[in-house]
Amino acid sequence: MQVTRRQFFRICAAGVGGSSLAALGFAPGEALAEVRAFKLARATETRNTCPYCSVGCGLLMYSLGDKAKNAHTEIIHIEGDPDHPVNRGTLCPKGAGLLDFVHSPNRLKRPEYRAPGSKEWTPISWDEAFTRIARLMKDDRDRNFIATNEKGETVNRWVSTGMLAASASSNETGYLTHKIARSLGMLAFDNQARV
Amino acid sequence: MTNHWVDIKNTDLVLIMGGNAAEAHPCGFKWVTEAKAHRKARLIVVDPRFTRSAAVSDFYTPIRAGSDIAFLGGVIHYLLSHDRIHHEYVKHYTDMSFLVKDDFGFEDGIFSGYNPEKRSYDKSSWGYQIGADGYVVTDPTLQHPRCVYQMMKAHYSRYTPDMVSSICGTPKEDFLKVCAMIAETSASNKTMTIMYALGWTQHSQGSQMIRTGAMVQLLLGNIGVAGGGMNALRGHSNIQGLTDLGLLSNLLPGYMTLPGDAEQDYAAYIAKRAFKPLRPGQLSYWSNYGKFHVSTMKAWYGDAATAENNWAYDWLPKLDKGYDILQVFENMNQGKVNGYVCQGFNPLSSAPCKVKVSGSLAKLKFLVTIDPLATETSEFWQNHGEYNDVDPAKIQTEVFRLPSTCFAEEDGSLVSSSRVLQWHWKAAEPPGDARSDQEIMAGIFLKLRELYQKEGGAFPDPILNLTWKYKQPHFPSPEELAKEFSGKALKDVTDPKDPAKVLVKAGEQLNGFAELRDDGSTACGCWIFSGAWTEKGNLMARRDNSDPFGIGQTLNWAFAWPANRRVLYNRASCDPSGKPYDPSRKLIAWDAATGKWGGSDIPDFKPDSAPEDGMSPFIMNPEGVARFFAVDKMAEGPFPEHYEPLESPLAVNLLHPKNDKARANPAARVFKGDWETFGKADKFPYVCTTYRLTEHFHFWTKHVRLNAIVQPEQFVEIGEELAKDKGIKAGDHVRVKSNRGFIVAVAVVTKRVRTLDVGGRKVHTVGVPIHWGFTGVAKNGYITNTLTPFVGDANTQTPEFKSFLVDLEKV
Amino acid sequence: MSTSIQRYTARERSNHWVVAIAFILAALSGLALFHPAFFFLTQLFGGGPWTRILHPFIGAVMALFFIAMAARFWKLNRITPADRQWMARIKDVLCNRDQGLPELGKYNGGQKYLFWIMVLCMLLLLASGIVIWQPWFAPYFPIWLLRVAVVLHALAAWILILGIVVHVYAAIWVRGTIRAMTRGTVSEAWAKHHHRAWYREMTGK
Amino acid sequence: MALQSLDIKARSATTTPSPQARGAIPVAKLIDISKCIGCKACQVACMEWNDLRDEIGSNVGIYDNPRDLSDQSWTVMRFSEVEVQQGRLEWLIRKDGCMHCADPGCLKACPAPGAIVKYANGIVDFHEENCIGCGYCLTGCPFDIPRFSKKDRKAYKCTLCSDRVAVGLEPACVKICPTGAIVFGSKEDMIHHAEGRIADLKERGYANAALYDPQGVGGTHVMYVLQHGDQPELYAKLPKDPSVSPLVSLWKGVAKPLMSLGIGLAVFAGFFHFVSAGPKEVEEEEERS
Repeated sequence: MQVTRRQFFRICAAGVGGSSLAALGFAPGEALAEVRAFKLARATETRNTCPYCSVGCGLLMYSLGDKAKNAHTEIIHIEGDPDHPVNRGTLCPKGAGLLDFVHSPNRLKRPEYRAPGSKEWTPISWDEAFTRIARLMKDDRDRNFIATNEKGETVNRWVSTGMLAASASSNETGYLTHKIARSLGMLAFDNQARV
Repeated sequence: MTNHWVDIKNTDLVLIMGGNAAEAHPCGFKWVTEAKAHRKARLIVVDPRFTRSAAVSDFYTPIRAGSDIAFLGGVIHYLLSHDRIHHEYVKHYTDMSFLVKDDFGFEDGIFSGYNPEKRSYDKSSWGYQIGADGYVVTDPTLQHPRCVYQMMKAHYSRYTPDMVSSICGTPKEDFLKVCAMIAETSASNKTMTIMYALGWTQHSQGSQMIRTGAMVQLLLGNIGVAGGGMNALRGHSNIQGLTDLGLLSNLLPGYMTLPGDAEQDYAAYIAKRAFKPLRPGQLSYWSNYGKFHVSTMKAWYGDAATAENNWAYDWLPKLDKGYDILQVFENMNQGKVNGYVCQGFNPLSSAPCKVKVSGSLAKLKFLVTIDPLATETSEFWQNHGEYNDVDPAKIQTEVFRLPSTCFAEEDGSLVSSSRVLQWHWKAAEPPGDARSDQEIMAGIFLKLRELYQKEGGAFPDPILNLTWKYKQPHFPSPEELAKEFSGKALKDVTDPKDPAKVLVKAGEQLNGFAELRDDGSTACGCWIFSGAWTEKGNLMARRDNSDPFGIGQTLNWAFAWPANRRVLYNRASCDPSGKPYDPSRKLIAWDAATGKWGGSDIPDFKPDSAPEDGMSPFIMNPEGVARFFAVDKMAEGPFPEHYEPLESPLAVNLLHPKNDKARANPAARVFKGDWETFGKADKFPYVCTTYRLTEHFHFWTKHVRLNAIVQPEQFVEIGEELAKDKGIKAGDHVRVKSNRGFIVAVAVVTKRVRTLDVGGRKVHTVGVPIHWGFTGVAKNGYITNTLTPFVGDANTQTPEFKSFLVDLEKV
Repeated sequence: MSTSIQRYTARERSNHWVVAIAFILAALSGLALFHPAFFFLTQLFGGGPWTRILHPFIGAVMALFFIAMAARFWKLNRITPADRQWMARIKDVLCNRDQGLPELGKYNGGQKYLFWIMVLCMLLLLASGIVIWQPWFAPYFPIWLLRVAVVLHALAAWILILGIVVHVYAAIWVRGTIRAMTRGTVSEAWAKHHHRAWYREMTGK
Repeated sequence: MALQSLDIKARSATTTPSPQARGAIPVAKLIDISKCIGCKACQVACMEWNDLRDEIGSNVGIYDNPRDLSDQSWTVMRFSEVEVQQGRLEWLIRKDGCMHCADPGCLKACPAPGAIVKYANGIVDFHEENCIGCGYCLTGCPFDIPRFSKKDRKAYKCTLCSDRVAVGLEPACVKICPTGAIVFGSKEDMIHHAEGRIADLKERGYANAALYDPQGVGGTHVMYVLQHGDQPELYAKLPKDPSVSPLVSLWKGVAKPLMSLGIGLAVFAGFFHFVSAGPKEVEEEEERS
C-alpha cells in the first residue's frame, strides 16, 4: 500500500489524537459512589418532649458541638425518641418539623415596645421593660384593687388586669405564674384549657 | 384521659367522636392501629366530615355538628331498651339504685328550678334522697320509679332511632349499626374506648356531650378497665399540667377551688369541699381537702401562713363570678380592664369573634405578650391589609413584646394527656436575648415587689410574703420549682397510727400526698403532683420503659399523677369480689394473702380495703360510685339533654318543638349585645364547623417552614352538592361570612363533606380550618375566629367553635 | 497541471465544513452519551455535564447549517433514471469497474440517496432532539414522547453516522474528491470520469 | 452480611459487573395504605433529614401539597376519594416516591457512569456528583419519579435514606410514621408482614387486598399493601403492571451494542474495501485530456 503524504498526515493525526486523549486522563477510574456522610456522627444528643399536643412524644435533639466552651450549640436535627413508650420514635408532621420551629425566622430575639398610637416596634432593654410593666401594673392595682365588696366582705381581688397563661409552658413556669398571679389577687386569669 | 395513650392498644372497639385523633394526635392514634392490628379491634368514626381518622376506620357515619347529645342519648336508649348493659358493674359501681328527690322534674326540655331571666337554675331539687342516717336512699332492685335507672330510662325513651336520625342527619341504619357495635362491649371481656377532643368541648352544650359519652361507657362497664375509659385528647403539650396546676380563673392547684365572696369563714370553706361519704363505708378522698389546701398555702406563703391567720385564707382573691376568657374580654370591651398579660397565648387568633377581641384589646392601657414567636395578638394594632385592617394611630394601647425561650432551650416538665409528668432537657441557647418564662415572670414580679417595698400600696401582704427562696432570685430554677410543687416536710411528719414513727424528716421531700398534713407541717404546691420529686430524686425524669405485664403500663417511665396511677378508677376493672373482669387485661386484683390490691398498676383505691368492706371504686365521689345523675354539678341539668347550638339551621329543638326556651342551651351565658350578633338560618343557612388539620398546630406552625410547605394556604371544605348549587369548583376562592364577619379562602370541594337530611330538610356543612393569620411564613390568611360566636359552654365557657351558621359565595 | 473545474463555491465549502465539524462534535458527544464505552469522549467537551449541555447546541448548529445546505442542493439531488441505472451497477462501481456507467450530473445515485437519508435523519434528530432537550424543552413533553424521541434520536443518529462513514470513505476512496471541498475545484478528468453530464454542462464539451 | 451492606451491585453506564462476592440481605420498605392517615409526617421527615425545603406553594382545592414530587420533595402524599362500593366512600392516600425497583429503569437509561447505583441491599441511589443532567432516567422510570433541580439541573429522588441505612438505622420516613403504616426490614420479612396485614384486611371485608410488588420491574424494594389490590390505579394512578418501557429496553438494551458495532463495522468495511479494491483513481490520460 502506498501511503501518500496526505494519508500520512491523517494517520499521524489519529495517533496524536489518541495519545493526547490518553494524556487527558480518559477512561477514568470508577467514579466514587458513596452514600452521604451520616450527619449525626458526632452530634450531641439531648432528650426533650414535643411542645405541641399532649401525646407528649419523646424527642431526640441533635446539636452541633460537643458543649466545649468555645462552641456555640446549634440544633441540627430532631427526631423521635425510640425509648419513649408512647411515640416509640415516631412523630407527626408537626413534631417532624420542629427543627424549623426552633429556627423559625419569626422567633423573637429582643424585647420590643410599641408606644400608644405608634405604627412600629422599638427595641427596649429587659430592665426597661420590667420597670415599665411593673409600674403600669402597680398603678392599676393600687387604683383598682378591691379589698372588700359592697357587703363589706373581704374579697382582696384585682380584676382590672388579667393574664392568660401558656399551656405549652412547663409545670415549673405554670406553677410560678399561678403563685405570682394569685399573690397579686388576680382573678382574670385563664389558660388555653378554657378554649 | 382516664386511661392513657398506650392503653388504647388493649381495646376492642374505638369510638372517635367529637375528635379527630388521627389528625390531631397521630402518634397517640398509633395505639388505635395497634389495637386494630393485634386485637382485631374495630374503629368507628362519627363526625360531620369524613376525616383522616375516618379514612382508616371500619365504619364511618356523618353527624350534624352540634347534635352529639341526641346521638349518644339514642345510644343510651338503645342499650337500655335492648338491655345491653353491664349489669353487675352498673349495679355496684354506679348510682343506678339511688333515689332522686321527689321535687326534681323535667318538663318540655327544661329541668326543675329554671329562671329564664337569669338563664340559670336553682339546683336545690337536683339531688338524691338522703335518709335519716345521712346516706342516700337506694333501691337495689332498681324498680322504684324515682331511682336513677328508671328516671334515666324514661328520660332517654324519647331518643328513638328515628328521632336521632332526624336531629343528627345520620342515616338510621348507620346509627343502628353503630349502636349494635357499641352494645357488643357490654360483655365483661369486651371493652370500648371513647376518644374525643375539642369536637365535644367547643359547643354551648359541650360538657354535657362528654357526660353523655361517659354515661354510655358506664352502662357498658367500660370505665376503669384496660382499653376503656373516657379519653380526652388534650390539645397543648401542657394543657393538662396547667389545668392540674389550676391556672384558671376559679381554681387553685390540684382542682381545689377558690372561695366565693360569701365564703368568709375558712372552716366552712374547707368543710364545703371536704365531702363526707354519702354511702356507708366509702372513702370520699376529697375529705382530705384541708390537708391539700394548707400545704399549698404553706408552699406559697411559708411562715406567713399560720393557723392564726387561717393559713392566709384572706390573701386568696374571692370570686364574685367567673372570670373566664370570655367574661374578661366582655369586661375589656366595656372598658373595665386596663392591663393584660398574654404568656404564650394568642387570643386574637384563638378567642371567638375577632372583631370583639380586637376592639377589646384596643381599649387596654397596656398589653404584655410573652412568646417565642411573633403572634397576631402582639401585632393586633398593626395594619395588615385585608387580614387586619386597623388604624394604629387610633389605638392607644402600650404593647410590650417579650421574647421567651422555646422547649428546646429550657429544662422542665410537661404533663401529657395520659397525666404523665415528663422531664425534658435544654439542648441549646435561645436566639438573641430571649429569656425563659420563669426569668420573665420573676423579672416582673421582683420589680413589683421592689415597688411595693419602697412605696407601699394596695394590700401588699401577699406580694411581700410570697415565698421566694430561690438560689438565684431572678431565675428560679426548674428543679427548685418542681421540688416546691411536689412538696416537702416543714417539720417531721409522723405516722398517724404510730406517732413515734417518722415518715419524713423535716426538710425532706415528701413521698406523696398521703403524707400531707393540715397542721402546717407540710408544704406542697400542687397536691396531685406530690411525689414527683422525692428524696429518691426526680421521678419525672425516669426512663425505664419496661412493661412487665405486656399491657403497656410502664410504671417506671416518668411519673403519673395521682400517685403514679396509670388507669384511673382501676378498682372498677374487678368485680365486687376483687377478681378482674377480664384476666387477660388485668390491671389490679385483690390478693387475700397479702391483704392488698396489686397488679400491673398502682391501685386507684384504698390499697388495703378488702372487697368485703364494700368500698366502691370511685373514691373521689362521696357516693363511692359513678353518677349517671349529675346532681347539682352541671349547669343545665342532671341528665344531658339535646339542645341546638346557639346558631342552628333548625328553628326549633325537634325534641321540644313547642318550647323556644328549650331550643338552645337554656343555661348558656350570653352577654348583652351578643344576641344581636347571632345569625339566623334564613340569612346564614349553612352549618359551619372549625377544626385543626394534621399538618399544623394551632397558630404556631404557620411560622414553621416545613409545615407551611405541606399545607401552605387557607382553605374551606364544602360538599359537592353545595359546590354545584353555588357554581363553585375546587380551587375557586370563596367568601364565608357569618353575622360577625367574613373570611376569604380557597374552596376544597369534596365528597367527604356530605349533605345531610335533618328533620326533612337538607343541611350543608362548611368546614373551616383554623391555622392561618397575618404573621408567619405560610401564606397569610384570615383569622378563622372572625366567624365564630361569642358564647361558650354553660359549665366551662369554652367557646362554641364547632357549630354556628354561615353563608357562602364565590368571590 | 490539468485544468480544474469549480465544483463548490467558497460559501458552499464553508457551509459544508461547518456542518461537518458540528457533525463530528455532535457525533462524538452523542456517542459519549450513547454507550458507556464512549463515555470517555465527554472529556473532550469538559466532562459529562458540559457534554450534555453542548451536544444539543452543536446539534442545533449542525441542523441549521445542514438545512441551509440542503436548501442549496436539493434540486440537484432529484433522482433521475440514470441514477437508478447507476445504482443497479453499484457493485461495479465498488469494484472500480467504472466502464460503461451512465453519464451522471453533478451527483451520482449514491450521493443522492445519501442526501435524502441525511435530510430525513437531520429532521428526525432535530425534532426528537428538541423533545429531549433538558432543561429547556423536555419538561413540556409527556414521558411517552420522550421515550419515543430518545429511541428515534439514537436511530436517526446511527443511520446518519453510517451515512457519513460512507460519505467520508467515498471521498477518501474516490481520489480527487476531497479537493472539491477544500479548494473547491476538481480536475476535468475527475469530472469527466465521475459526472460526465455535469462536466459537459460546465465545460460545454 | 447485613442489611446495611452498601456494596454496589450495579452502576449506571458500566458494562462490567460490579463486585459481587459479598452478599447482603435485600431490604424493603412496606407502605400499608390501609393504615396510612395521610398526615405527611413522612414528607416532613424526608425534607428535614435530607436538608430539603420545597417552595411554600398554594392550595389548589385539594389536600395534596406540595402538589408533585420535586427535587425538594422526594415523597408526596396523593389523596384519592373513591367509592369502590356504592355509597361507601374511601379516602385512599398513597405515599408516592421511588419504588427502588430490582430492575431499575433509571439505572438502565442513565448514560453517566456511577450516577445511579444499586446497592447490594436493593437501594437504588442517585449520585448527583456524577449526574450529567440528561434526563434519560425520566424515560427509564415506569413510575415517573426522578425530578430535576432548577438550581443544578441534576436529577433527585428518594435515596431510601441510604446514609441512615448505612449506619444501621431505618429511613427517616419509616421511623417517623405515627401509625406504623411504613415499616422497614428485610424484603422477606416485609413480605411476611404484608401477608399478615392482607389477612387482616380480608377479614375486614377487603376481599382483594394484596401486596404490590410488581414483577415487571423485577419486584420493588418499596412495596404497598393495597386494600384493592386488583385496582392499583385507584390509588392516584398507581400503574397496574409497570415495566421499563420496551422502547427504553430496546434503546439501552440490544440497540446500544449492536449500533455501536454497526458503526465500527462500517468503518472497518471501508478500510477493507480500500485495502482490497484500492482507491478509485481517474486514469492518467483521462486526467490529462
